Amino acid sequence: METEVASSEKPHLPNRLGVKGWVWAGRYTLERYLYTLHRLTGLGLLLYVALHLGANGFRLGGEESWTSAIDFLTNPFGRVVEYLVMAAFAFHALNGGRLILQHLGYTLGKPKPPIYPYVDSMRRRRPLTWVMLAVIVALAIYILVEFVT
Amino acid sequence: MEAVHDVVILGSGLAGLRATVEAARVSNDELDIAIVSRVQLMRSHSVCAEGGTAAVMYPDEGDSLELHAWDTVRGSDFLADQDVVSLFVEESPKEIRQLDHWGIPWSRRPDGRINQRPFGGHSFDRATFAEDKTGFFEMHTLYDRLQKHARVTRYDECYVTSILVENGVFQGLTVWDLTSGEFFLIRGKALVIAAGGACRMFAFTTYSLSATGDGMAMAYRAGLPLKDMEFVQFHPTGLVPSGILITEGARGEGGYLLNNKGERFMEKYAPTKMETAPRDIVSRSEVTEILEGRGFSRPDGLDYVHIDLRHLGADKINERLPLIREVAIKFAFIDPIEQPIPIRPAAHYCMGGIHTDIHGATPVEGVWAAGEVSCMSLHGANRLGSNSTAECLVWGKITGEKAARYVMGQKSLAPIPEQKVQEEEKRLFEQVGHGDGSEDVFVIRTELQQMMDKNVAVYRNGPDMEVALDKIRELKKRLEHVKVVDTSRIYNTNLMAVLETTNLIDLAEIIVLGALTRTESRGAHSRTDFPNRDDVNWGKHTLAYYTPGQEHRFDYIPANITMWQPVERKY
Amino acid sequence: MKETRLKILQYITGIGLFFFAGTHLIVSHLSSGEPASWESVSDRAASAGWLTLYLLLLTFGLYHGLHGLRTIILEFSFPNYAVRVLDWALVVIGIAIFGYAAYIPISAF
Amino acid sequence: MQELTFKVQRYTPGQDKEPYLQEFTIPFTEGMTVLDGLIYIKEKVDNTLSFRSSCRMGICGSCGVLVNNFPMLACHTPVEELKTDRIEVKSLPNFPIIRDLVASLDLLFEKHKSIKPYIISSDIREAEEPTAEYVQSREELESYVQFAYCVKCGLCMAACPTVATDALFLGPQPLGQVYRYCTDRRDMGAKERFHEADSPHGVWLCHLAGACSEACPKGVDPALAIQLLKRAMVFDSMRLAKKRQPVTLAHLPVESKPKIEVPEFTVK
Ligand SMILES: Cc1cc2nc3c(=O)[nH]c(=O)nc-3n(C[C@H](O)[C@H](O)[C@H](O)COP(=O)(O)OP(=O)(O)OC[C@H]3O[C@@H](n4cnc5c(N)ncnc54)[C@H](O)[C@@H]3O)c2cc1C
Ligand code: HEM
Ligand code: SF4
Ligand code: F3S
Ligand code: FES
Repeated sequence: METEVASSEKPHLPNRLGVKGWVWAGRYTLERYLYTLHRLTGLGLLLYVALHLGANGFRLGGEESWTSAIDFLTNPFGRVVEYLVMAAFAFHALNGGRLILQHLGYTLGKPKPPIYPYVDSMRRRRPLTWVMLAVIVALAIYILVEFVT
Repeated sequence: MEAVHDVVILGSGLAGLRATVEAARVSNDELDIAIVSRVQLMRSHSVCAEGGTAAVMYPDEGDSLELHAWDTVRGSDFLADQDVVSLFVEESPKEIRQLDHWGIPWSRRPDGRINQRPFGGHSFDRATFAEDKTGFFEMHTLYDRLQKHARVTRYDECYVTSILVENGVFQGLTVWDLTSGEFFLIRGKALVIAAGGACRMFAFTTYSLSATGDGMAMAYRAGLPLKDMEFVQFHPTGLVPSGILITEGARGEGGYLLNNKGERFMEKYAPTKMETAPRDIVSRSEVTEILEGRGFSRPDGLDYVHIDLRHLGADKINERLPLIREVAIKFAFIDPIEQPIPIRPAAHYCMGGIHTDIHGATPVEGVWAAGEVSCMSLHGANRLGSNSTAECLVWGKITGEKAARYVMGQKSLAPIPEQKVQEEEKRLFEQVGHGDGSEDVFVIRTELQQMMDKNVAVYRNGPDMEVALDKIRELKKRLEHVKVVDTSRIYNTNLMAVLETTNLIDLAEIIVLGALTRTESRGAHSRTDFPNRDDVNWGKHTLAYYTPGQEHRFDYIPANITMWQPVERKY
Repeated sequence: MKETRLKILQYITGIGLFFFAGTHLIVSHLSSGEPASWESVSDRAASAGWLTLYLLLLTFGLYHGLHGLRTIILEFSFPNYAVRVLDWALVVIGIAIFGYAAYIPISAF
Repeated sequence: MQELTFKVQRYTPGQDKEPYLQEFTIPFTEGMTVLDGLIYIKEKVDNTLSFRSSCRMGICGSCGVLVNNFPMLACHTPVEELKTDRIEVKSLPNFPIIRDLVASLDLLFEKHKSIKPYIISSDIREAEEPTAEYVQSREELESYVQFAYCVKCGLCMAACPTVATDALFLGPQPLGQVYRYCTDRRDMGAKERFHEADSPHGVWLCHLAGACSEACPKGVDPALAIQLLKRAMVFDSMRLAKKRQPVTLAHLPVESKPKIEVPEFTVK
């Protein structure tokens, strides 16, 4: 009787959080939720790109078909979608920049023997992350203003 | 159901893990090895060891094997078997280097070599340490290393309920798998018992909740004699009120013990060694201070003195004693950088254990014992701090190797003890598992612990221990009428508490009987009615034998004196 | 180390997109005038510079987006044999979209 | 605070279909931890409650549970720290429930094993029959010791959103240990472990949610270890990694100090 085998045989109740865990899992601070947002914006952008490329097909139909398709952009719903894409892009791009840096271990600091109360690298760098978020929000507002005027 | 293996290791503390690794190593992974533990392997009590592991690493800087041996023998109050001590001091440096090569983060000196710190009773700074989590790092280094060996089957969270022996030959273990609820037999050709100590029979103790002396009690019932059980070490610095250990390293690094007048009272008791005197002496000094009114009192009776680390400074505390700081903040809301820590003596170590020869072999063929559960006897009447983890490593290795070589000598399996297994299963789940008893196991256990704290503590005397004996026998009777409310077989910690308490009560009885008989004071066994050491009558080891249905039988064997004759012990 | 190389490309395309898609978005959604009108679109399509940018944008965007999608799909405990199927499927989808999407500006060039 | 309300997850296989919460009201005593509360319930109120514990000092890693929706060591959490008298205790998410608060961590242990968490040495003879200790500078020690603090409690695995969906993802603890061993100069097994970490369910499924480090009770900071591992792997795959010098053995000093005196043997 080996535990490796036994573990899968034992009738234990699975308790995996599943996708629910991306949305809400407990009292976590910033990064766990940025993760979700990055994912949402990434998928959103991908969806948009797909639609966008599809819409580009109207160009093959000549000027008229293109112009009628592009009219969509001027109606309010189209404007909102366009704005969301811009904002999502601003977030995904800047946060993506942070992720690239941090995934490669930059800006996180060096490992060092922990001293109680423990502060992990993410928490130590959180001020920077907040600054990044502030820039994103500023950008989003700027784009909004541009859009409205 | 039954499982068959070549070598079975009972316990996954330092000794058990070291034995498993060694058995796998010397057999080139050819033997089928099982390691059984009542907790997940790496959770064993050994992770709590904090301060260090003794070894002579710097013979060119003043230390020597003879000096380590002398310190150990003197620390043991001349009860240690000196041939055992010799073997020990020779082997322990090898273990330090071995762990170094297996990846342990030993703390280092500026020149990159292994650092050592002063420890109580040692005449040289020879406690090798990894911050103040020595046992933790040792355990995880060994556990990690164990992952290399493919033919080791692990039985995590399998509670062993009995060791089966027939006609002086090992047959197997009966095991209750807590996570699946199954009860089964593990057969094997050889067994290494490394099941740890038993101080959970005390209320104020540094022990893990899972260290309940099962190994000793089961071995005893299987017919293995227990040696020197009356010697129980009290550690001078148990954190009030939880009993969590403040490592001896705290004193080794220069911490002061202070009474309520702010005096370093060790001046009076051990003027040369001060705070780094052996544990039995420091513990007695603290109790004397408290009894004479120079302690701090608490409403719950856990009167205490202080250990003061403030003068060490924040940097040294954070570097050398980070766990102590964390523990003090978490469990006493005290930051040792700013305040002294309240401490008092706490039950900490069993010098006694399963009687073995110098190589850990028990009187039963195919059975070895190593670690705290065993008694070869290295520590005599009082163990020096940091000698125990070293002992676990040294004899873990020796017994693992011996057991493996024994099996490789073409041993066959003992026949299946069908009937014994059935009887044991019945004892567990039928007799104990009824819900209509009148007694509550948790009440019984608490009464036992409180009584032991009161009557069989740092200072002992005849009348108190007579009371203790009566109480133990009363509790033993009451335990027969215990009720187990929990009916599930899976993770039934209610039933487990009954089994543990049965073991603790049996051992408590042996301790008290041994202590009552030993009419002298030696090392940790300190009787106010017999305050002096008596080498003529008592320079010998106590052996207790199980005699089913009757009183325990006691016998004595002389201590093995090969180097130094007993002299007066002064620090 | 396959996965590592794929991820390095994810980073590189991410950085590339930062500039290409950034330019594209600013030019076609934020700049004054009528960036999306038939004339502007045709004008840009006629310039070799813009065309290169579009093709790069398309390549990078497709790799980045589809690799990102792959990461997410993998997380649903995709067993190893299925990963290969997934990979090929994504490659085929990617090439198909690329062919279709690249044809539009090239045809107008 | 006078009284505490504990809501504890109960589940006994064979008896219950679903886990449910049971409420207990118990007296508060100063300095008590969540584990103390559970022990009180077990011993005084309901003997059938099951949970794990051993060291009760935050070092063995047994007692990981979900306290008020955050993974914690029960013994390492004084009730005062929670700043509320309503305490909800559940078993760790992402691990199968064995009973009540006891979760099966087998999967974690298996994954940990799969990354070869031991020193892989180039000089096998020396590794198995040491002649002297290896020299290790302070910087070398500090480069990995933080990650060696791991008690294998699994809290990080309960916190990680990728573990929440992907049963095959190696997860923060094993990945952190990959880095712990690779960065130790005594070890020469980086390539082998990189290979393990490079799988489709390896290191690149970590998206830096950081929850692992947030939950880790021992300051291990697995998120940092994983990102440093990613860097090492990226450099390695682009052949930018610096070649590492093998460790050296300590040499005995030339000078020696006089021995401390030992009493003469009195037995011959
Ligand atoms: C707080 C503390 C600090 C210490 N610090 C130091 C120090 O700094 N230096 C030093 O040298 N010594 C120290 N010691 C002493 C030393 O740690 C112990 O003596 C040593 O760890 C014992 O190890 P072991 O392997 O014998 O047993 P343990 O580590 O206690 O392991 C016992 C094993 O047996 C298993 N087991 C027990 N019963 C059963 C059963 N019925 N069924 C199945 N399995 C079972 C357990 O699960 C466990 O795996 C300290 C002790 C304490 C309490
Ligand atoms: C502007 C520049 C961009 C940068 C710097 C960037 C950066 C990144 C990075 C670093 C990741 C990896 C995240 C991780 O593994 O944790 C990522 C993921 C992703 N990106 Fe981008 N990206 C950019 C633009 C885009 C665009 C335009 C799209 C749409 C096509 C997109 C779609 C995705 C998707 C779907 C993911 C996967 C998300 C996930 O795994 O959770 N990104 N991006
Ligand atoms: S990294 Fe931290 S949280 Fe994860 S298992 Fe190790 S100690 Fe526990
Ligand atoms: S929470 Fe998970 S996603 Fe990465 S940083 Fe930690 S492993
Ligand atoms: S009981 Fe050991 S960590 Fe909590």
